[in-house]
Amino acid sequence: MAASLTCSADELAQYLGPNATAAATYICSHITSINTTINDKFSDTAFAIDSTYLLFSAYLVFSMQLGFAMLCAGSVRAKNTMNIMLTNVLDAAAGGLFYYLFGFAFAFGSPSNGFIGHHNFALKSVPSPLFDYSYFLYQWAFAIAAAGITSGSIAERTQFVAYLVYSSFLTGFVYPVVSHWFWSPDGWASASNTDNLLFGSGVIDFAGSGVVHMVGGIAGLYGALIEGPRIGRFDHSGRAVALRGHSASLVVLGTFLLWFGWYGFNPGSFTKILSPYTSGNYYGQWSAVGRTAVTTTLAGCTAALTTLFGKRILSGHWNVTDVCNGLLGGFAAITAGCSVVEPWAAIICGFVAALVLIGCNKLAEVVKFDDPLEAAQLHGGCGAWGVIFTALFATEKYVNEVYPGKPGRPYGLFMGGGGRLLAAHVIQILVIIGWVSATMGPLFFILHKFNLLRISAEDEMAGMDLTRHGGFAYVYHDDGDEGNKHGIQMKRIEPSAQI
Amino acid sequence: MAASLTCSADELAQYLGPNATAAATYICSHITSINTTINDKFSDTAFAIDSTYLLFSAYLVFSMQLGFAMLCAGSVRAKNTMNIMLTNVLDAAAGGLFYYLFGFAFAFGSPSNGFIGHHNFALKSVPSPLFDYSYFLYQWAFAIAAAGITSGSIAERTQFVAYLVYSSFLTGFVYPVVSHWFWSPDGWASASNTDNLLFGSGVIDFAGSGVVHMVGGIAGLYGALIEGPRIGRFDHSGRAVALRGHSASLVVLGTFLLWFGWYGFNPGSFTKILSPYTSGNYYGQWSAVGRTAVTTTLAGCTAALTTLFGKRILSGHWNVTDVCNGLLGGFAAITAGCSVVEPWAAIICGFVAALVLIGCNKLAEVVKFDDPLEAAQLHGGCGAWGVIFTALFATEKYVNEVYPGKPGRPYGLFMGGGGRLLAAHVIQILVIIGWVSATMGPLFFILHKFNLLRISAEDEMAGMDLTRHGGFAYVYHDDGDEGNKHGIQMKRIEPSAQI
Amino acid sequence: MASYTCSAADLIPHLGPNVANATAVANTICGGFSAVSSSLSDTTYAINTTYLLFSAYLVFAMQLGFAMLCAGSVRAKNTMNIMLTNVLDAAAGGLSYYLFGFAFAFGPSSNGFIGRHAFGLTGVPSPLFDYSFFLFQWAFAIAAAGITSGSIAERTQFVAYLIYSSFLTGFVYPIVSHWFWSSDGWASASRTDGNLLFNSGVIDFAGSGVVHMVGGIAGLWGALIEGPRIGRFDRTGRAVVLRGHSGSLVVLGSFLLWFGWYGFNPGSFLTIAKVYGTDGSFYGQWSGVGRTAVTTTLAGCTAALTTLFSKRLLDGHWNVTDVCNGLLGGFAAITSGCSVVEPWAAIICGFVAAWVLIGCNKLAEKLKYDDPLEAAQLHGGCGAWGVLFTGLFARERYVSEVYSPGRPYGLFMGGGGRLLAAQIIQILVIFGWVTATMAPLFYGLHKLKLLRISSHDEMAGMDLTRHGGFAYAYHDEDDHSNIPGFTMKKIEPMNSSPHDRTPPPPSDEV
Repeated sequence: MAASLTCSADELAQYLGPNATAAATYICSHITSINTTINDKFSDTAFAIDSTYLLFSAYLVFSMQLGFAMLCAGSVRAKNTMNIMLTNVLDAAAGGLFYYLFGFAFAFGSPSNGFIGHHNFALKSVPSPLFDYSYFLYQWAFAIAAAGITSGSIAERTQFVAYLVYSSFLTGFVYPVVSHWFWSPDGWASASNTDNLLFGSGVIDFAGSGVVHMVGGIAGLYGALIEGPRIGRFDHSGRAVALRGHSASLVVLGTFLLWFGWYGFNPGSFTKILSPYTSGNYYGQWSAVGRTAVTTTLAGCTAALTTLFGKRILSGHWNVTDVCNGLLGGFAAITAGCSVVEPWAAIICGFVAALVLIGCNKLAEVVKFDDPLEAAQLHGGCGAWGVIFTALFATEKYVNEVYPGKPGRPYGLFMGGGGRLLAAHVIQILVIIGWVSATMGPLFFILHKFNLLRISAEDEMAGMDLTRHGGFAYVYHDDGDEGNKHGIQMKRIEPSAQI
Repeated sequence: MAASLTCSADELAQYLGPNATAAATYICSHITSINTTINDKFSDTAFAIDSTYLLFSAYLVFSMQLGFAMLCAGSVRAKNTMNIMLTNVLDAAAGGLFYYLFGFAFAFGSPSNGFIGHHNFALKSVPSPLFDYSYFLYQWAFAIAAAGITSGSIAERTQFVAYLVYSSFLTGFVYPVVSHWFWSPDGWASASNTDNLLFGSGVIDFAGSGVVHMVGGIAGLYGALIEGPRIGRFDHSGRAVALRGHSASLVVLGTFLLWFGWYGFNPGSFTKILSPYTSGNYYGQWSAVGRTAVTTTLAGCTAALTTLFGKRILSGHWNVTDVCNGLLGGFAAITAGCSVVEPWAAIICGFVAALVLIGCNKLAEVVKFDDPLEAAQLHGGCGAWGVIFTALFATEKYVNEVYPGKPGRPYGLFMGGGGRLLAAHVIQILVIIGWVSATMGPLFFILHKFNLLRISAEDEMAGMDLTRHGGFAYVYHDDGDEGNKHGIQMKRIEPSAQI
Repeated sequence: MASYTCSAADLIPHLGPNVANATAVANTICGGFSAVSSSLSDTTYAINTTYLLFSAYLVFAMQLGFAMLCAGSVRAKNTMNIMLTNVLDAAAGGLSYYLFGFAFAFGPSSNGFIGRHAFGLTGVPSPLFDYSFFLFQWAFAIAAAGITSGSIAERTQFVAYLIYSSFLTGFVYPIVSHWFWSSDGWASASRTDGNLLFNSGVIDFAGSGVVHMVGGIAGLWGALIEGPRIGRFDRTGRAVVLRGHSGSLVVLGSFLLWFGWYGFNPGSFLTIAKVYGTDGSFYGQWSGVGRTAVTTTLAGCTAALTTLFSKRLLDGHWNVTDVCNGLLGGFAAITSGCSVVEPWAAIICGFVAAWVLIGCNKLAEKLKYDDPLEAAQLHGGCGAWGVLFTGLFARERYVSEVYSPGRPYGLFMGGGGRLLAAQIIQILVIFGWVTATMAPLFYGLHKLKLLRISSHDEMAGMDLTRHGGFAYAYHDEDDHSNIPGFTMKKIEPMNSSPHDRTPPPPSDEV
C-alpha cells in the first residue's frame, strides 16, 4: 500500500526561479521523506492489525479443539469418556509437534512444486515476508481440527496405539499435502496459483469444506469401515440400536464451542482484515469478513431448524443432539463458500446440508456403517455438498474481490458464471477421496492386519477407561472406592433408588 | 478522523512572492495528493480496527448464549435438561433467521419513523455507510440474549411449541421495536436522536439494562405468572420448597461464560474503538472502553460478595449458585450505565443490585411466583435498578464524551445534573413494562387458553426429556439397560430400541 | 509517537529573500503534518488497546478454566466448595485489586519495594497506563490466588479461604509483581533508572515466578500446615489416589486454561503495534507476539506427550488427567521465557518440565504431602524450572528486542551467567517472601482452629455441611421427600457404611 508521489527538486527549482535550488531540494526532500515515513507507519499499522486479527482468529479456531473434545466426550458412553478426551488432547499436542517439525513445511514451505512443499522445516526462516509465526499458529489449529474429526468416527473401539499412529500420519503428512494443493500459492489446484490455474479457475475452497472436513471425514470413514461397528450397534436381526452418548450437556457445550470457534475458522481464513477494495471506501475486506461471519451463522441456523422439523417428522420427538449435529453440518457445508456467496444463498446451503446429513445417516444405517459421532456423514457428506454448493452459488463480485489480481475468473454456475468452477470442484472432491483412500485406507488396513486397530471384545464391553486409562471418568459417589472391582463399581454408583 | 493537510495554491503563491504560481501549484498538488492518500489510508485503517473490535465483541456476546445454555441446564432438574438446552440452541438458530429476515429491519432499518424501522429487510442494501455486516452480527447476538432470558423463567413446564411461538415473536418483533426506540438514531427516546431528544436528554441505556434485560425479564414474568408454579414448588401448606438444579458445575460454568461474554456486551456496545476525544492524546474512546470493562467487573464482583454475605446471614450457608445469580444481577444492573459512570459508582450499583435481587426473590416467594432461574427477578428487577442507577450517577464528562455532538446534556441527579435524565429513565421503565405487557401478556394468555402453554401434570412429573425429547440427557451407567431393577427409569431412557 | 523532521524554523532560511512571507510558506508546507502524527498516534492507541483488552478477556477465561479443573479434580462432595472459592477469587480479587492491589504493584513514582499511588484507580488513565492495563493485571492477580486454592482443596474452612485469598491478592502478590514488573521494582528488567540487578534484571516475562511460583509456594505452606486429606495415605503409609469426580471437567478446564494462556503469554507484551528497528519492515512486535504464542504451544505440547509416555511406562496406563497436568506444567514453565527463546528451546523447556512435575509428585508422595491438584508441584516446581530455563536459553536478539539492547542473555546461548544469577535470586526471594508472609498466616489460622474443617465435616463433604447441599442431583425421585435437609442425607449413602477401606490404587487392578 505505497503511494508513489515523487517530488522532483529539479522541476520545482525551475518553478521557484533562480537561486532556489536549496529551497527546492529542501522542500522536495521533506515531502518525499514525510511520504516515506507515513507509508512505513501505515505498513507497521497494517501488520499490527492483521496480526491481531489473525492471532485472535487462531485462538478461536483452537477453542474448537475444546469443542470437539466436549462433543466427543458427550457423544460416547461414560465408560469410554477418558479415552476419547485423551485422543482429543493428543491431537492438539502431537499435532503441535508434528506440524512444527514438518507438517507446515509440506503444506506451505516455499518455494515448492505443485504437489508438496519442501522448505521451512521446523519453522526455519520464519518469519519471512511471506508468512509470520501467527500464520503458522493459525494453520496448526486447522490441522488438528482435521485429526479431531476422524477420532470421532472410530471412537469407542480403537486401540490407543492405533490412534497415535494414524493421528500423526494424518496431521503430519496426509492433511498438509492436501492443504498444499488447494491453499498454497504453489499448489496445482489452488485458486491463488500465480501461473497456471486449473480450468482457468482453481478450486475455491475458502476455509476448507474439502481440505479439512472431507479429509477428516473420509479418513474416519475408512477407519470405521475397516474395524466394523461397535458391539451392540446392530442387533442380531440387523436392526440399528442407538447407543446413546452419556451426556447431552457436554454435546451442547461442545456444539456451542464449535460454533464460537467457527467464527475464527471461516472469517479468519482471510488472514488479513486491513485491505481495502477501493481505498477510502466504507466497503473493504472488513465488510467481507463480516459477511463471511453472517453467511456462516445463517447456514448453521437454517440447518439446525431444518433438522429440528425433519427429525420431528421422522422420529417423533424434538431431539437436541440431532439439532446440534445438523447445525454442525450446516457449518461444515458453508465453510468452502462462506466468503463468496450472498447471505440468502447460505440459507439454501444450510437447508440442503441438513437433508444431506439425514440422508447420509439413513444410508449408513442401511449399510450397517457405525460412526459414533456421525463424523464421516457430517464432515464427509456435508463437506462434499459444500464444495459443490460453492461452484453453484459463488457470485462474480465476491470471487473477484476475494481472489484478486486475475479479472474475469469463472464463478458459480447458477449465478451465470459457467461450469468451469464446478468442474474444478468436482475434481477436488475426486482427488481428495482418491488421496485419502490411497493413504489412510492402507494404513488402517495394515493396523487391522497386525491386530493393532480394534480392542478385544471384553475390553469393549468393560469400557476402555477401565482397562486402558486407569479408571472411569466419573466418581459421583464417594464410597465407590471400597470395592473397586470391575463392574461392582458400576452398579454401586447408583444407590439412590435403593433407599 | 481526517488528517487535514489542506494546501491552497493561491494562498501559497502569495506567500512565495511574485511569479510563484507554478511553484505553488506544484507544491500544493503534491501535498494535496499525499493528503488524499493519507486520508484514505486512515479511513481504511479505522474501518479495519473498528470491524476487528466489533466482530470479536460480537463473538464474545455470542458466547453468552453458551453461557445461558449451561446456566439453564444446570439450574433445572436432570429430567428437563434436554428441553432447556434445545430451547437455547433454537433461540440462537431461529433468532438468526428471524433477525436476518425482519428483526434487524424493524430495529435499525433506515430511514424510519420513531416507532419502528421499515427498511433493510433481509440485509438489503447492507453494507452501507451506516452499518456493515459486523453490526448486524453484533445486534443479532443481543437479540438472542433477550429470548434466552425468558426461556429461563418458564423452564420445566412449558410446551415446546409454545416456546417456538413466543421465541420467534420476541426476537422478531417485540425486542427489535424496543431496541429501535432507544438505540436507533431515529428512535423517539434515543439519546442519539438527532432532532428531538426526550426531555432534552433521551434515554441513556448504553448496553441494554432496559432494552435487553428488562424486556427478557418481564416477558418471562408474564409467562411464569400465567402458567403458574411447577408442581411441588410450593407444598400444600404453601411453603416454598427449593427444587434444586441438577448440576452446580454447569451453573458455575455458565456464569463464568456469561461473565466472559459480558466483556463483549458492555465494552463492545461502543461498536468503535478508534475515535479520539482529542486527537493525539492518550485518552480517547479506547480508554472509555477499558473503563467500561472495569465498571462492569467491579459491579459484578461487588454484587457477588454482597450476595455471599447476605445469604450467609439469611440462610446460614455459603451458597455458590446464589453467588452466581448475585454476580449476574450486578452485571445486568451496570449494563445501562457502564460507560458513563465512575468505577466507584459501579461498586454502589453492584451492592444495591444484590439487595434488589434478594428482595425480589423474597417477594416472589411470598406471592408464590415460580421462576426456576430467577430470571424475572434478576433481569427484570436488577435491570430496572440499573436504569435508575444510571440516571443518578452518570457523570457529566463521560456523558458528553460517549454521546457527543450535543453539549450540555443532562446527567446524573446525584452528580448535579438535574432530574431530566431521571425523568427520561422512569419513562423508559414504564414504556418497556407497558409494551412487553401489551404484547407478550396476551400472547401467553392465548397460548394458555388454547392449552398450548403448559404440559400435562404427568409429563411434568416424568420430565419432558423422556416424553418429548427422546430420552434423558445423561446415561452414566451402561449396564443400566438390562440389570436396572430400580430401573424402570433406565429402561425407559431408550425408547427407540423397543420400537 | 511519530516525529517528523519538518520544522518551519528549519525551512525558512532555505527559502531565501525572494519569498514574500517565508514563515507562512513554511507553516503551509510543514503544518498539518502534526495532525497526521496525532492521527497515527490515535490509531496506535486503538490497536494496542484492542489487543490488550481481548488478551485480558482471555486471561480472565483462565479463571473459568481453573474453576472447572478444580471442580473436576475434587470429589463430588466438595465441588460446590471449590467452585465457590474460584468465583470468589475473581470477585474479591476484583475489589481488593481495585482498592489497593494495583496501587501496591504499579502505583507510579514508588520505591523499589512497593507502590503507593493510584489507590482506587485515582489518576488512571494517565500516559503511563490505561484502564485496560488494570484489567489485564487484575486477571493475573486472581490467577495466582486460584492456584493456591487447588492445593488446600477439600479440607479447608471457607473463612480461612476468604482470609488468605484477600491477603494474597491484595498484598503478597502485588508486591512481588512490583519487584519484577514495575518500572520501579528493584529487580525489574525494565527498571527506568538504569540500575539493574546484575546489570540485567530478572526476565520473568509473563510470570513463571511472579504468578506461578507465588501461587504454588503459598499452596505448599497451606497444604503442609493442614496436612493430608483423610484417607490420602493409608495406615501403612501407602499413598491412595483420591480420584476427582469428573474427568470431563478436568479436560474442559485444561483446554480453557490453554485457550486463556494465549492471552497470558503473548498478551504480556501489552502492545502489538511497535516496530523493532526500522519502520516498514515485516518484522516487528507482531512477530514477537506470534513467536510467543508458538513457543507457548510447543512447550505445552511437548510436556503433554512426555507425560503421556512416561506415565505409560511408570503406571501402565494412558492417563488423561496426568496428561492435562503435564500440559499445564509445560505452560507454567515456558511462561517466564516465552518471548525471548527460540521455538526449539521451548521443546526442551516442555520436556524437562514434564520430568520436573513427575519428580515433584514422586517426592510429594514420599514426604506424604497431599495436594489435590498437584498445584504446588506444578506451579511451584515447573515455575521454578521455567525461571532457570530463561536464564539458560534466552537469545540475545530477542532479549534486546523485547527489553533493551546490550544486556546479558542466556548462559547456553553464550550470554554469560549474569542473567542466570538474577534468575536464581528471583527464585530465592520469591520463596523467602511467600514463606515469610503466607506461612505465618496459615500457621496462625491453624492455631486459631480456623484452617481445617472437622473430620466429621470432611467425611461428609463440605457441600453438605457448609454449602447447602451437593452439586449434583441426577435423580429426580429424590424429590418426593423434598423436605429441606432430608434430600441431602439421601444423596449421600455412605453415612451408613463404615470407612475402613483399603482400596487398592487403580493401577493395581489393571
